[in-house]
Amino acid sequence: MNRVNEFAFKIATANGSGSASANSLIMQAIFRMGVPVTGKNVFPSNIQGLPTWYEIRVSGKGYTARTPQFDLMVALNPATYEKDVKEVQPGGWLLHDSTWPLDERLHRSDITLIGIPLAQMCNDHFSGVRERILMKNIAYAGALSALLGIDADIIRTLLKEKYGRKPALMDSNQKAVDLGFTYAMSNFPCPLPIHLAPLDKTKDAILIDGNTAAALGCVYAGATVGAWYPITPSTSMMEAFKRFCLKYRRDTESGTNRFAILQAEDELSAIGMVIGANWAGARSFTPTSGPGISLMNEFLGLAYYAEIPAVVFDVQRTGPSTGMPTRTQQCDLMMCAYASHGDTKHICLYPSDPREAFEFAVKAFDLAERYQTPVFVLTDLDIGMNDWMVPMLQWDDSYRPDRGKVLTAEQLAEAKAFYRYLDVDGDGIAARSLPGTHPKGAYFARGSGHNKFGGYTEDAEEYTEVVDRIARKVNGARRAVPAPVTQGPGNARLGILTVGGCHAACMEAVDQLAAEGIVVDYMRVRGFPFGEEVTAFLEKHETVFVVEQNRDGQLRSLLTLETGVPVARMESVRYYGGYPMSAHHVIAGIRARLEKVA
Amino acid sequence: MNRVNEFAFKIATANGSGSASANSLIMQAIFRMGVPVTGKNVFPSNIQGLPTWYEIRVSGKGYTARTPQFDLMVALNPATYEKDVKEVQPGGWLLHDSTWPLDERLHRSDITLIGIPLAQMCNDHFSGVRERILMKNIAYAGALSALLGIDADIIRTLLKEKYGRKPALMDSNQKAVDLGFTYAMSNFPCPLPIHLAPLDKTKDAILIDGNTAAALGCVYAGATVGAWYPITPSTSMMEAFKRFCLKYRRDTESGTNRFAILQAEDELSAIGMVIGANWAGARSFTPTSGPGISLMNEFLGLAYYAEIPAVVFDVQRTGPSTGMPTRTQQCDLMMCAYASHGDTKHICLYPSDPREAFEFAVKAFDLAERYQTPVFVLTDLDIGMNDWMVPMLQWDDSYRPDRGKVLTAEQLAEAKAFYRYLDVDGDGIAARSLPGTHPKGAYFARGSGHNKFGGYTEDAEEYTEVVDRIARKVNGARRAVPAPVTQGPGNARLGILTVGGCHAACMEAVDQLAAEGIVVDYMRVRGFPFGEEVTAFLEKHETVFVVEQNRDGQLRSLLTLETGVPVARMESVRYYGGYPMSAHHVIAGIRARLEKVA
Amino acid sequence: MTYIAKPRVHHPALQKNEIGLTRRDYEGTVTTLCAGCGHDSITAAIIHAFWELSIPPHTVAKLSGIGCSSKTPAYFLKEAHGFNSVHGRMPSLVTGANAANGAITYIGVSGDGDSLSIGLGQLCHAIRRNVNVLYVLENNGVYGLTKGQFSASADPGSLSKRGEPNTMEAIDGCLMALTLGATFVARSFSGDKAQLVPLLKAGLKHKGFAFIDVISPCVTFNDHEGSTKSYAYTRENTVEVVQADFIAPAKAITTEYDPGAVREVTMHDGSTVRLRKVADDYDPADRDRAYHYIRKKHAEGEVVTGLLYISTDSKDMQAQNSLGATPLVQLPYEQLCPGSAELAKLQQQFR
Amino acid sequence: MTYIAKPRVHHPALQKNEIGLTRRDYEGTVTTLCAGCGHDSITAAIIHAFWELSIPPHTVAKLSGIGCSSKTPAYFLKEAHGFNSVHGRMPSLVTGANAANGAITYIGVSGDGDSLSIGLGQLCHAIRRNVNVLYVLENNGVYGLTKGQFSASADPGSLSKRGEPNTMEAIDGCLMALTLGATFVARSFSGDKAQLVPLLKAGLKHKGFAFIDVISPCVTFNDHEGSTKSYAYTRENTVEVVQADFIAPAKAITTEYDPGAVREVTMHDGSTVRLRKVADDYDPADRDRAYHYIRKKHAEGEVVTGLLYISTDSKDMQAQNSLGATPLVQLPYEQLCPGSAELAKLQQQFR
Ligand SMILES: Cc1ncc(C[n+]2csc(CCOP(=O)(O)OP(=O)(O)O)c2C)c(N)n1
Ligand SMILES: Cc1ncc(C[n+]2csc(CCOP(=O)(O)OP(=O)(O)O)c2C)c(N)n1
Ligand code: SF4
Ligand code: SF4
Ligand SMILES: [Mg+2]
Ligand SMILES: [Mg+2]
Repeated sequence: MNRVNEFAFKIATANGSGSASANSLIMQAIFRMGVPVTGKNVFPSNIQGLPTWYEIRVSGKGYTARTPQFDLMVALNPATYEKDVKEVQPGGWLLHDSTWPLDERLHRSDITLIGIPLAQMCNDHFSGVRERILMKNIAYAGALSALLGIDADIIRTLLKEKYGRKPALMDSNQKAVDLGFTYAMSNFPCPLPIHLAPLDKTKDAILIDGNTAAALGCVYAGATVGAWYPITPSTSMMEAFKRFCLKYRRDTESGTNRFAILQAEDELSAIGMVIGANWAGARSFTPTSGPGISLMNEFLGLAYYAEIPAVVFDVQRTGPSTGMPTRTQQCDLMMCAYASHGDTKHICLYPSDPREAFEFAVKAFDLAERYQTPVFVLTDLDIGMNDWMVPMLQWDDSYRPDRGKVLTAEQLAEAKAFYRYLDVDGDGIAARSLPGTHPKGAYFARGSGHNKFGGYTEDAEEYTEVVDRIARKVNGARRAVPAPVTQGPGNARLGILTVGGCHAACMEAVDQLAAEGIVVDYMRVRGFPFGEEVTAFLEKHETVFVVEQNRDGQLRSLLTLETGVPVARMESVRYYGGYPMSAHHVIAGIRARLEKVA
Repeated sequence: MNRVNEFAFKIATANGSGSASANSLIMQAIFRMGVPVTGKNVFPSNIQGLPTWYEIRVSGKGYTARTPQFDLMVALNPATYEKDVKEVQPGGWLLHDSTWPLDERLHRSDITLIGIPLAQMCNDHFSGVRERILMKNIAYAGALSALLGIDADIIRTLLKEKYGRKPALMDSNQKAVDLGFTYAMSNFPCPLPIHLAPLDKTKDAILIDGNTAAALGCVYAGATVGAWYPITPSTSMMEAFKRFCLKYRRDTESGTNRFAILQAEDELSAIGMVIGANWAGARSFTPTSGPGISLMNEFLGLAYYAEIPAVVFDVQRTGPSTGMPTRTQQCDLMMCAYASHGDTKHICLYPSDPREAFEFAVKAFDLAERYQTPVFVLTDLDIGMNDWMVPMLQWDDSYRPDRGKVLTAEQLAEAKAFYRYLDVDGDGIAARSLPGTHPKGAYFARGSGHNKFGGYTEDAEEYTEVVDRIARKVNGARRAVPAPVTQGPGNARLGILTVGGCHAACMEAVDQLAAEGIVVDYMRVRGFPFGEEVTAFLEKHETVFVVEQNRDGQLRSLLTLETGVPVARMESVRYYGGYPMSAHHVIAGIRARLEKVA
Repeated sequence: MTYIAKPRVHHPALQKNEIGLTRRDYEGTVTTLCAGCGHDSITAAIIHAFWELSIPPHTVAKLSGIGCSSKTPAYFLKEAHGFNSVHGRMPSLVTGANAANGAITYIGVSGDGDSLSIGLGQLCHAIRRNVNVLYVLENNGVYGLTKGQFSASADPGSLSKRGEPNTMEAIDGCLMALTLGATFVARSFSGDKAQLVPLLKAGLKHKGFAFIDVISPCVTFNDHEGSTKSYAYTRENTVEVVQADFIAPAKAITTEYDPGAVREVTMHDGSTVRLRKVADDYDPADRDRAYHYIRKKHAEGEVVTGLLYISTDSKDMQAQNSLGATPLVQLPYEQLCPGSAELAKLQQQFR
Repeated sequence: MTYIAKPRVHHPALQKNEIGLTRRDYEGTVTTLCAGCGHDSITAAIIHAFWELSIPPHTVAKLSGIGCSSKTPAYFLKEAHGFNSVHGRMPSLVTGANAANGAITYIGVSGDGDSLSIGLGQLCHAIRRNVNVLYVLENNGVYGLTKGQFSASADPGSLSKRGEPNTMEAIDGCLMALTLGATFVARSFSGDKAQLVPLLKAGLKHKGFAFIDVISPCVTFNDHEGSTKSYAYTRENTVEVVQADFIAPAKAITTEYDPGAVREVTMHDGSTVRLRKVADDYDPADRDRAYHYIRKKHAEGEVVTGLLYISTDSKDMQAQNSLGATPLVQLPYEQLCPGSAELAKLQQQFR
């Protein structure tokens, strides 16, 4: 394999040590060189001191999935030396701080050691604990710049953009970069065989995380009320929403806001606020993660049955229970689809990357209001918190929110009578009215038994009529959720079906399989309830590999339940250790099954 | 059809009017005549004034399912006359209070009217509003005694048992009975063609509701801590538990209790108390209904992952959301099986009647402790709150609680080391220790990532090892849950598979189908995860009718997911209007499908 | 306190208010509560208060949790949007609705179980946020709808239907609200319409969270003072006999008395509550004094009623969130979406 | 208050207590909190208190919710059962455990987010039940673990990491507890071991709910007094530069001062908190006086510390439930099961 622009490296530090700036400096510089790059932040559920890693994959071919195979390890955390050194690919490199004598655990005959006296250099050139620690990080960035051929000018430019207004900081950062750069240059054969060469593959792209993109989607969708309770890995979404709102929705003259962000006391309250705001007519949403959804179950059933829109972002993390809050999984697929007691079913959207997170955020509000029901957008820690290279976000200025059937004061005034749950159009969707609009619009929303006129009932037929219509309504959304993405000849014997962030790994796996002569058709579902094309795909292929990130094969469960296709027709390929899915896992899973069959 | 000992009647009154005593007097008297009888209380979510009904079915053949076909209606509530009169079978009877002129809505040419001046009689013979209203109820019981041939001596005996110590009350009640009895005798041809004749089919039976029986099961299982938050239709279970505990577990001398009942501030707290108590080593449980389970989702995931026993009774009611709190459904099957975010799966037990509610309550504690995980006992409003005729409860005095693997102080003292999550025996079950036992028994229970030694982890392999074991453990319970009940030749083309309280209706339907020459095999599942015999049953039959009481076919969903048998092999027969399932619904459902197929 | 004037008395039911509506126009569907339930008296007072204030019914939103009390919004203002939600979580709904549309008059109705047991956290936090809503806690010391279990406001020592004593301290919603910095705290009695109506009106006009704890006897399960005698009587003579399903028709308890005075009110079960109405010269501007006064009178066996505390200069949630005069729901989409050009510009940051 | 004596000073770390254990025997695993976190100081005080009381570690159970504070039970008493549960719901777990086994010494550790936001309802109800537990609220005014959002104890006007002011009233856990009828209410400061250790000991010995609010500075996100200057400084010089992921190593704040005195303590961000220690002659037996005193001093900008209120004659949950000396978990099954004969007899009722 050509290693120029095709390699991966990993930086091991301690949490809270300030390495994030250095890591994103490196990422950004590579990106500016026009070379596709992905970064995965592997951090602990801790504020200071526990091990943290940053993984950078460079792929001129444009592969963005995580790879578990690292050519270079920057091992700066003694607590994880042993583990870290094991992860280097044979023939690879290990960069360590040679200020101290070499730790025994760093010995491996099949890799090359690169010792750089980072601490020593920084102690010599900087004063004060804080600066010394901080600059050590920037120094390793400088060294990597030399070793990997990252354009030094670009780094300089990036530092200027960042610290332009603070010359002193600019100077010390540049000095630290130079220290690392120069030391590497003079002591090692730079660049290494794994290195960068400028390309032009990033000019229409951006580096963005899914939480930021989803928050932007909420802004563009016209959402005005955000309610939340902090929980990793969703927290940064509301922080981004606030940032954007302060930028775009604040009338500085009058000092008034065209948004409200409510930090609730818990998730029960957050979803209550969202339902209340939507009932009152605002587009309102809440970002959360698994434990939050669990707590929202009761309220979600209310919104489903009383038919009130609500948009919930579930940035999934490793379950069950508190699980591993800083590791990724797709483990809430079942819970979101059927949340709450009683018979329920909810619309779900599954973005595969930050760009879709942006688009589906907008879509979610349209669907929630059109179908008057909760809509989930399921991302995960990997999509939500990591920086992904995606095509620039597009916006069509002709877009106007689909508010669904909301009666105006005029319509209500003209109407003979208004009955909240009457299916006038035969599509299962009854018109709603908003508080304060018109006396005739009044109705009494309730989660208890009601008939189609909105009256309280305990009558079997009246009750059944309404819940049957709601089932029809939600099932109807299968035609409105984003259609699956497909690829392949269409008539292959094998299929791969996946969801969300597994996309990148699957695409890479499809290419690798093709290289081995194994042709597969590919489908990625993007919405629930599933459309008919999903059933068709499953029925058409002898074997479909269902690729997902959870222990119990939840996507496969949903497929079985909703398409009727027997489980046996699906081969489950799962990885759920908490890292993002990689092509490696997909291929290994498929190979194991193919061998089993053969 | 012979109408002696085979008929049904219904009494329509207003809630809070005191008719319940009269209705149970009638039930009990029939039971004492040795004739199988069932009562269904159809009551509103209200305290006073809204319509309420009591349905009594008499079946010498022993059918206990609800029938929607009433031969006699006692229409005492003007608010529901219209509806009530419609429900009488052609050729049937309508008893009304002839104190007032006949309401027009009571006219129907194909039924016979029986007017009895109940109010008038009671006004004439009793004084005071309270007594007059109360005695009106007893008076209609007297009339029914004459009309249906209910043994007057038995009624007298029952009144004596009840009011023996209060002669005044005894007298007025007897007087009211006599008033109704005499009036009916002198004005109508008594008994009607539908009437009772003594049998000897109830001598080894009792009349009991499922909540009482389940509470008794908890007492016999040795449960000591009950935590709860009131919710219909589960409330009476804790009330019964308290009653029994005060009777059996109170040391009157010292004034101390051998139980603790904690009325929590909500269901989140109730399940927390249960988990806390079980963690500390007590058998502890909570009764609730759908909304409660929704609220317990987060805590249930904790118990699953930290492996703490917990017993939850879900007395299901009509969902979604608040739904119809006083109507029955089996609509939490899916939620209980997979409650909480992340990958989870829970042991569920499905009693079909109060007797099994008693037995499975005991079983639930054994399984919860053996598997160190939450166990659900799913009954419903019909089983929980209605009086069922069931064989007398049996108890084997040699029973001792299966505490599972709990290490004693001695075992801990001897052990080299204790690791909470280490699968020493290879059965997926690690030994636990209780607080206060021994210094070596200490471990740190947590819902966050942990390794098999009980240490905190964010490591993929360590995490995976534990969750995989837990999956194995819970799946292993398929061999320990109560085996399905089966009936039929075993080689029929058609099968009926059902769960819980549908049993009675299905058994009746099986007989009716047999009478039409349609032979079916029958299976009722009693526990989840399903054992292999369930898969075998599904695979063996050309078509299996899955009979259940919810809109979305949740039992069928569980069957598909867990056995892999395609949905298409199962025909769904559902009724979910809120009344208990009747043979009528089962037959109609099956017939519709058979015709569709034919 | 200028807006708490005594209600004008002797309105014929069809008299019109300033916007030409009669009291009938402020009614809802027919109650399904027990005859004599205190909650129905509160409903009547609410109807009266809205009518007197001439608030157009459709500009009101009425929300509740679950319970007998929470059913009552169906019984007033049929032209207002209503929301009978889930148990104990109405405060969050009203908070969200308020953020979305501050131009609506919000009234929340709850019970002591709904507010002080399952809903305690949400209530406290809505108070803390100073959400602009009139919050009426219909306090009967029991869970009415689930048939008489103790709620968190049940007095220690009071007896349940079955004769078991409550062993725990009662939560006093007013003391709680004062401690949390509530900006309007009042207590009244369902049967004292003369006091209740003006308090409701004041609460509706208050900009912020107006908390009114209304003692509201439950005909059926009430045992407010725990007078053993009366309960024992009931148990002996009624409960056992009719298997507890007979609810004797009763009359709502009413009372009228003067500010500053004490009135002993007899509950349906024969027990009594001693109400003390704050005197005309009571100054509701001192939070600490109010707290102290309630505690002191409580120790003397009296329940203080009246407007206990009010702060008129505090910011409500709308103001704290810098929301403008136009409610969020009325902002045109154009004012919310930054547009494609801005998106392109913004994305330069992400390169 | 005889059991709140000043701790004996100058113990060498390996000195043995009455049951022959050293302080080391009361330690747990190594902390993973930020260097200088107040919570670690509290951990040290807890270790000290248990050691001084010579409580066998394995007879203790330590429970917590979720948060930095809630991690700390791992750092003390490794021989005690621990339970790091879910966010805000530890009070119910400890309640259940306590009912099951009252022979264990329970300590619950929580944070202000855990206790006053998501967990407010459970905390209030556990107080009301008077569950026998020492409840330590490690109060830093922020959500540490989720990186610095305001908690419900954040002072109004204080600034967030991003410089936005908190607009809401702070919930004062001690006032809340007093209002709810708590039987033991104290406040202390993480850095004041001389005060904290005896308070913890008193709380452990108290039969009932012992609530201790411990102000515990968060090195990383703390902004207790909201001194704009210090935060502006931090923002300019640190946060932007390192994208907020650099946590400067810091020292824990300690202070020692005399009863009755006031001490100004400087927090990590440069802001200050004025602590007032109750005087030796302060009488903690008067609930209303305690409430009043806290409020008064608060108005003067002071945070009162010390044992604020104690009631020694109230019944804890065990007593209220008439539980005997033998814990429920130790009752032999034979004492719990009525047996088959009784079942047969009972069933005569069901005929
Ligand atoms: C989650 C949930 N738990 C329990 C219930 C059952 N429930 C309905 S009303 C009620 C108590 C109502 O008491 P309160 O709020 O005091 O109202 P009241 O009926 O006394 O007016 C309860 C526990 C429910 N509806 N939802
Ligand atoms: C249900 C749920 N929601 C949110 C979270 C995320 N979360 C973890 S800790 C925490 C706040 C902790 O704050 P506090 O209790 O004050 O503890 P501190 O870290 O400040 O000591 C939050 C919101 C969670 N774990 N569970
Ligand atoms: S039960 Fe009590 S609270 Fe409910 S309606 Fe009847 S009197 Fe009112
Ligand atoms: S973030 Fe704050 S509370 Fe958490 S460990 Fe660090 S200093 Fe302590
Ligand atoms: Mg109540
Ligand atoms: Mg905190």
